[in-house]
Amino acid sequence: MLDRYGLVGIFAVMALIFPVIPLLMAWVVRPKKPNKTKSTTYECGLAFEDFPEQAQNVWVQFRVQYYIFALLFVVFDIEVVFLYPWAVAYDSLGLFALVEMVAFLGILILALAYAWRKGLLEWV
Amino acid sequence: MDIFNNLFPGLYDWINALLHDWFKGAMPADVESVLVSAIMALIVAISAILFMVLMVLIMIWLERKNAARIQDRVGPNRVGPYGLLQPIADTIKMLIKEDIVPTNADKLVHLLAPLVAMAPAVLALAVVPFGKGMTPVDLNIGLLFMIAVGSIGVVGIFMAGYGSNNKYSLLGGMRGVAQVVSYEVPQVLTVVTVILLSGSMSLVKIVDAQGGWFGLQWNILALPVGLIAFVIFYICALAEVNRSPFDLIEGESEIVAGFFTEYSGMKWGLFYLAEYFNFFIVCMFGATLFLGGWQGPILPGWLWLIIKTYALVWLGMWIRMTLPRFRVDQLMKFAWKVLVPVALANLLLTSILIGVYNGIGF
Amino acid sequence: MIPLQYFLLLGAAMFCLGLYGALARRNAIAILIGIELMLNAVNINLVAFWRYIKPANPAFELAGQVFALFVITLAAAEAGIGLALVIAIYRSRDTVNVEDVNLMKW
Amino acid sequence: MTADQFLTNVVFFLLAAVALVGAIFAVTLKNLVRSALGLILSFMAVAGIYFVLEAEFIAIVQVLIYVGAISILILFAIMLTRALMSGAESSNNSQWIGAAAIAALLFGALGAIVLGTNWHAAQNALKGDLIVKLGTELVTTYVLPFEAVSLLLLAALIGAFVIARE
Repeated sequence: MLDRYGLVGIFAVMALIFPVIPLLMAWVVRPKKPNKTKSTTYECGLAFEDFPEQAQNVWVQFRVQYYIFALLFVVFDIEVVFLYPWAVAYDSLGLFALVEMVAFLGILILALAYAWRKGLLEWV
Repeated sequence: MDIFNNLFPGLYDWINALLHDWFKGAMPADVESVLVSAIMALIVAISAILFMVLMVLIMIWLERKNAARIQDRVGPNRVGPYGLLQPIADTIKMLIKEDIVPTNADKLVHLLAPLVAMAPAVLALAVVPFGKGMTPVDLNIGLLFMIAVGSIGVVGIFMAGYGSNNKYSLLGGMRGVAQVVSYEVPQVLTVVTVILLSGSMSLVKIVDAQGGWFGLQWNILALPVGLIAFVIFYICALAEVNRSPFDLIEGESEIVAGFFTEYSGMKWGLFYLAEYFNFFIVCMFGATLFLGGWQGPILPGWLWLIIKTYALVWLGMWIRMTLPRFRVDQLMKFAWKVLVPVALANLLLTSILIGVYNGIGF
Repeated sequence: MIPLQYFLLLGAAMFCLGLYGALARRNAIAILIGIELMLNAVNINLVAFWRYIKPANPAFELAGQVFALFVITLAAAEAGIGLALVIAIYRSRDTVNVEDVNLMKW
Repeated sequence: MTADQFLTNVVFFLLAAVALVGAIFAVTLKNLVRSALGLILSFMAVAGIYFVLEAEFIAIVQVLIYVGAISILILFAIMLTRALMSGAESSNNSQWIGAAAIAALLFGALGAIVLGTNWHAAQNALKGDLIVKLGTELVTTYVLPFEAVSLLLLAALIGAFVIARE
């Protein structure tokens, strides 16, 4: 196992360590003089506490469009996962592989067409 | 030229032999071989990262100089000759800036977000074929590894947006995630074209397959499908790393600075570094997949890869300086109504053309 | 070589954690998170069996991996529909607490 | 045990620990975004476990689909429902003690079965290009489930659209 993936593991460890180094360096040399105004949430230069109660809640109500695009993305991502091994093996397969993949893709293109027709691809 | 081509693999073999000599007899044979390969892996990883840091510093300088040239200015010219040391001065400035964390932020998530944004950029380096015999790990599925690792980055964007507990950050973060995932779809679809052309997912084999015609048999030249695939890939690459004209998640005139708003000092610096790392890496993958990677006449392979990557980087800078920012609805429409259908059609065309070419059952 | 039992124990532990999450949580999304964990645990077992146990029929050599792929697909479809339901419920009843959603309860 | 095997064991235990800790975060934390981030941590560690099992394709698919896609879906759903601002009330329902007991019992039973069975297990030798084999089998042996997946995704997508639309 290690002879094949050991290096990936080392890269993964380095990927975790590398960004910590500049943060530690900065932690050593930077000044630290917090005050109340400085550490308020940024609100275009206005004092956050003066806001009415409702405006202080940063929780914005997001529209369902976000979810719909994420869903489309998930479905296409999965489709691609099946496409990849097929594409690698394509050279050694026959016409049937092409037909099967066209059927597979065709069904998903239907989904895209449905979303298009229903206006779900519009970001308004 | 063989000397330059084999410079780094030769160095690797030399250090490897040196370490083996060093540890021989001091410990059991199996411990020794594991220890030596671990040290070698560490050396490879660290040198890859240092290489990237150097490239990114040069890239930042280049970007500022380029922007200045296009906008008829001089650009940085005070620190060092031609302002060459400007990125270093920037780094020092970032190091000594105070780190401000808003009181009602989710502090842990706020701290971890830049790390999550940065880590995939380093991890992706593991599969890049830097030159002949210079691939850290030749995974069977290197291409898929690169795409999968790239998709972790969106979690970092989301964490930054959520962790700051600020309207602008949250809005920028959510928009950013929606944008990145939307552009990932045409990108992964168009990459299938490359797999079909090369018949493999190993990046090493993909580069080897582009070695004909004195190293000029690039996938982009497999007309017309290669060129279409490259254009889609490049547009998506720009959108994936949030470069202009797709930088509306940090559109300072609309949502202050998006998920960056509450970041300062080195945490902000890490986001900035991650953005440049990702841009360079995605250009490197573009060069590997479409422009023949390290293949090329006369010059050593690793130099070819650097030259090709910088060509793509420079193209990105030019686009950034020329085009205005997209609107968010145009952005999503463009991804789903133009790029995805074109990528799908291109994929079908490629598989039919290859079928005809190979004469499989037709 | 790591014994097969280790992987199966890991899968079992993860499945039970997911089960606890699915049964004990009040929030509908948290329940879905528990279910995702359970499906993930199943996948660990499938891949471990693929690696350690040889099927009698060599044609099904890759069955473990293929089924893991199908389970992942299923998990995605389940999450997509489930979360859409949660969003729809939230929109009509303004809550995602499963104890408050008792319209169909007999 | 050789050094290589020892190190492999260490890697396995580390990954398993991270996976379980992430899972515990996911099912116990009150703040739902944090709980989803725990889930992501667990998914990443499981991808590492697949690497230990040398199923690299599944490992990468795990990262691509679970970490990159499903968790984004979950995070978006959390943001869309304001679910995490639940205030002081407990995140568990009234039957949580029973649930914990059932989960513990099930773990005990499963553990006893796993340890009590003679599995006749040995690591299979991996030969040939597994990806090519996988691609071939998907359109030959498993062609029916393969096309069914496509239908399932279509149904899930249209169903979710209809349910979630305003």
